[in-house]
Amino acid sequence: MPIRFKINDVAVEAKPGEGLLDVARRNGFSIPSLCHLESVPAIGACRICLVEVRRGRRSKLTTSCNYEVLDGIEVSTDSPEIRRHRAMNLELLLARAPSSEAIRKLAAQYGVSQPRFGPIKYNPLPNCILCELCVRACTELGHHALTTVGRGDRKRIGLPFNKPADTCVGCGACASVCPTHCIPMTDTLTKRAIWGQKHDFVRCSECGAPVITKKHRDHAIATKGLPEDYYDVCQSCKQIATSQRFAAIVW
Amino acid sequence: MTAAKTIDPKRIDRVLARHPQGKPTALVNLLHDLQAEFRYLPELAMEKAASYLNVPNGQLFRVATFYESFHLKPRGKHIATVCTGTACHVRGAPKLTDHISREFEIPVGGTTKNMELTLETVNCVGACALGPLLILDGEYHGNMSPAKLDRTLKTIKRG
Amino acid sequence: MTSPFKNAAELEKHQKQLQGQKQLPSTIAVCTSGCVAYGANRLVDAFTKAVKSRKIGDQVRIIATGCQGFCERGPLVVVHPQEWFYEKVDGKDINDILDSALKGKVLKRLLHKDAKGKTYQKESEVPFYRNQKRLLLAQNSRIDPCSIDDYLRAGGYAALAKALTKMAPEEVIEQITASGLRGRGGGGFPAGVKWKSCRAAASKNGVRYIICNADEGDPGAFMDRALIEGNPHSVIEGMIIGAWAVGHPGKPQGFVYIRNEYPLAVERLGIALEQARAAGLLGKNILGSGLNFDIQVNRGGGAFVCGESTALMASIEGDVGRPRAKHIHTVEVGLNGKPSNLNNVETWANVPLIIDHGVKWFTKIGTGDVSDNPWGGSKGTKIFALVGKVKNTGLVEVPMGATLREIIYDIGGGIRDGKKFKAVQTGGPSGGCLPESKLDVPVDFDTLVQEGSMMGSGGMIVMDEDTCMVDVAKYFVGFLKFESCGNCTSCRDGLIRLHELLEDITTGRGSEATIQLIEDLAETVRASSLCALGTSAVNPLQSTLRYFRDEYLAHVQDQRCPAKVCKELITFTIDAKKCNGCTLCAKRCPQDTIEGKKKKPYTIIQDNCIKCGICMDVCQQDAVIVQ
Amino acid sequence: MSANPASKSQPVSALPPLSGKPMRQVGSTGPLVLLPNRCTGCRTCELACAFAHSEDGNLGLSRIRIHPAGPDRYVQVTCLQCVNAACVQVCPTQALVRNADTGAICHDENRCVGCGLCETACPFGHMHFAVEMRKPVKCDLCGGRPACAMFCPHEALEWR
Repeated sequence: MPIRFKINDVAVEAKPGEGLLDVARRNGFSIPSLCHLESVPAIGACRICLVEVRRGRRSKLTTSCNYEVLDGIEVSTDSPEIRRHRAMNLELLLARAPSSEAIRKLAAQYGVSQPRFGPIKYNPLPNCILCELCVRACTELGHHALTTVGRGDRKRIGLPFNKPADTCVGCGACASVCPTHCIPMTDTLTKRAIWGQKHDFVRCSECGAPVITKKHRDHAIATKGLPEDYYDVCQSCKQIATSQRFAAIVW
Repeated sequence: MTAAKTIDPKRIDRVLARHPQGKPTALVNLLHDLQAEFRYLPELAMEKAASYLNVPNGQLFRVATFYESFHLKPRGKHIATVCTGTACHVRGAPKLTDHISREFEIPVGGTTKNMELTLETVNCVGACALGPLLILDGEYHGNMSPAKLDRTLKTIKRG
Repeated sequence: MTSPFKNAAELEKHQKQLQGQKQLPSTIAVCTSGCVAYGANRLVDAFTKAVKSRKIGDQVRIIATGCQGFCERGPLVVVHPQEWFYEKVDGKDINDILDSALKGKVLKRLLHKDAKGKTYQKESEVPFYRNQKRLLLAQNSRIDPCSIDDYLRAGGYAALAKALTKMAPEEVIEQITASGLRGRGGGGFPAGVKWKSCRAAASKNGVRYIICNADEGDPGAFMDRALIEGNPHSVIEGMIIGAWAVGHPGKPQGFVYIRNEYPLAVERLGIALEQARAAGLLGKNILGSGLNFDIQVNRGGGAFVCGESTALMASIEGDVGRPRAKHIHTVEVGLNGKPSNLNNVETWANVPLIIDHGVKWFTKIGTGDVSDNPWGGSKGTKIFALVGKVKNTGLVEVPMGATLREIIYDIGGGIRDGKKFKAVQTGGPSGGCLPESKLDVPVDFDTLVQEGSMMGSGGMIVMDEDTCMVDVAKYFVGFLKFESCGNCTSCRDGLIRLHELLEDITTGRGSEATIQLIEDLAETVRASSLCALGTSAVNPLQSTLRYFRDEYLAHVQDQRCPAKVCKELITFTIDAKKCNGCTLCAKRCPQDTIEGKKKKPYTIIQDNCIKCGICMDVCQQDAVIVQ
Repeated sequence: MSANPASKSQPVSALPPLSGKPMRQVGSTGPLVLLPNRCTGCRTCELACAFAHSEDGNLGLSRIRIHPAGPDRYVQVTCLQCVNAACVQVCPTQALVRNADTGAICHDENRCVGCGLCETACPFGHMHFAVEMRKPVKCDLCGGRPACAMFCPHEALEWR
């Protein structure tokens, strides 16, 4: 039985257990958010995806990412009140991540250009907004190489036991998902440096370009079953090879 | 800091054996017991606990750092805990922490260089009627004042 | 205890036997809860030793009890059966007390004296106790918490026997619902309604969790500690009845999540659980009813947020106490994804009373409906930890609806040191501060919320004119920014910023714009945080802004702290007329910044003064002035 | 997923013949047919694709590439939307999903965590992981109106 409810007076359908934000996005409603991906558990960290949900006579503000849809609810994705609280939360986040382009842009949409708060005092990873997407992605991928440390005003993103984790494969997903691009990762031809360790790259047998870290390759072979020679050649060289095969077929 | 004594893995195993293997439910209880054994949580003990309970290192470390009860560094011979509950606060607990900090030159949570004293705070031990309260090595001292503190901490070596 | 009770009849027989047994002529009950801070443990040891050496073990029984309540006057000793109430008992008094007990003559010098010099013999006559209604705490100064027989003799587990043999689970739920019992943990949700939904919730394998929240994290509250330390079996009995009502026939499993900062409570709870198992009151086929139920103890790790039900469950699951959204209630999807019924210690302790004495008896106590919510007012009693600047600090139990004035003045004896009342803070860090004009407000779940505070779990902190309300707000915000799990931007960063802004005000850097920003930000923290910690975190702030705005304004407009608390806004000086040059202050000044000549007035060199106030504390001439 | 999902993906040598016949029969519309013998190497398709997928027409984000294959010979390469696609198989978060209408394997930004495994997995080199965006770029058939085919002046790309 599908769940039927309304977003901004438009009737929508969803499967039981789906998150409100996912359903809204699928139906073309844009709700801003900084900490949500469908593929990781929703935790409602950034508080930007606030919406108003009316259920019977009761109405309340809630984040939509971690709201499981229910029959008959009436959702409103915008109102002066919603905008006011989104703006304040964005102001808090902008003060935390002043050099993040994504947050600056979003904050500007809500009329916030300069936060009224100074730099955050405890700030071991500049521009990190503690959305935990990195931790959740790493956990979802089964690596468990990142975690949150501490709580409250001393909460931070860190490594288990404060030392580089053996289980880190250097895939870089943490850096990819970070909405403020605050996780330092540097690649050279031979190595990727991330979270205090250096991972050796598999080098392309044709051109020598880095393909994937060796540990990531080993992990993928073990879990995804692709043969080892899949990882020998880089994307560009594979594409050239493909074009040559096409040519051979055509001419 | 005095050289950290090497941790005997057998001591860790003995504590682990008191808890069901592979059950994360036991995690916080187990950490308490490990800390009771070593007075803090040595890294080796945490790593062994993680594999014993079958939880990722990250989860164990997250838990160990989230809860205020757990200490990841060796603590002093004596532990002075100032209650900073509301009742103690309005009766002057901040003066106690300030005083010990100043006298022993350690911040809250810190340990003197000679490993004699660690200063900690706790959010209420439920003896609010007797505030402000100092707990020295588990013993409660009620109605404290900076002047009384000096007497209570008299035997502890500075430095 | 010889063998486990197979059925209710065996339990009743044993109970009758105990009640028929001749008691020793005298029982001396020593409080070993909060009173240990006064050396009560040494007192018990000394008593025990004296009884042994005097070979009077056949005449006097020494018991170490839980909190007897009147903490201000500890260590407390009550001599039964006469109920003689002795206060501030010292090691030196032991033999006198024993002598008087043997002779049956009261020891006058240790009796309680009121301000007018009138003495009181019996515990129940002392004004502090006389104005209370002690139901849950009734046994606290009578029974040995480590003796199940003491509990049984006092009629314990009779309610369990009644529920398991004479009442269907649904009937128990009906009774609890009809009693109007509301959650004592602070939320005030009707227990019966919760139980019913939990029983109705689908569980594939029949597992339902019965959880007791004993993570009493509110600083300034210790009623749960007192109940578990003083009468642990009452809580256990409540939980077993709950397991029957909510989880039978199925697989109910019990958890007590208890603060590790209460080592004595953890120990006594453990002992009581062992005793209950040995008596067949926990385990398989309890009293022949078919109910299988046991209780596991999980210790907390010192995180205030774990008092929140979903955070508590996450903690039991072995993770950090991060609350989750409760759009789907924990009675349906709770611990390990199973239906979970969580109640607070005091709520569980009420259950046997209701089953035992009946709904009618219970509903006579408390208030009628005072709000438009459908929960039928606030019934029964509530225990408060009355602390702060009040004369008689301690644990008090009053019927719901007693006024703040009754609690603070009639029981608490008013403000200490002749100072003026300023505010009372109820509900812990999430509650609010109420001013003098609200003293006649009845204390019940709904009225307190209307006034901008809340019941919370029952902390009641009295503040006098020397308390700066901005400093109090800063204290609570500071507490919560440290205790926030750190998940939500609005709670984590909001509280960090509110604390900074309050710091600005208390150090004289604030302006009226600061207050405006505080108010705006507080609204967002309330409206957009996930759990109750975040949404109620600004209660102390907003209530002080509502009732004590003038104090905020004094800080920002005149750079003045009216209560003379905020260090940056005060100066210490020595009144040359009063100073007799005794040198005490100069000797004790940690900064060596008090100068002068012996027998001549001293002066404080302001540049180095850190405003620790030690000079003021030590001055016997009251010559140190703070401005 | 089978024990050895790799065996399901198409090896390069087993490619279907290109001449005239449609290469794929997956979606209800399309398919996109590549006709290298008509290609002049003008790279209009690359530009069209770039503009269809980015505001500033960043050529680095073009999902189609022209490779020279000898004098006056050019080959267009773009995603083949394989039946048993390696990229789909390796994606740990199910962020590559086939669109039922177009048959295109589409990258779901709301699911992708950017681990980059898909790029390595594609045996043809059609999956490109844009490092600066930390997201893979791949042909989505423009939701049913492939810009490359629309703009190709020589009808070397056909949307049938």
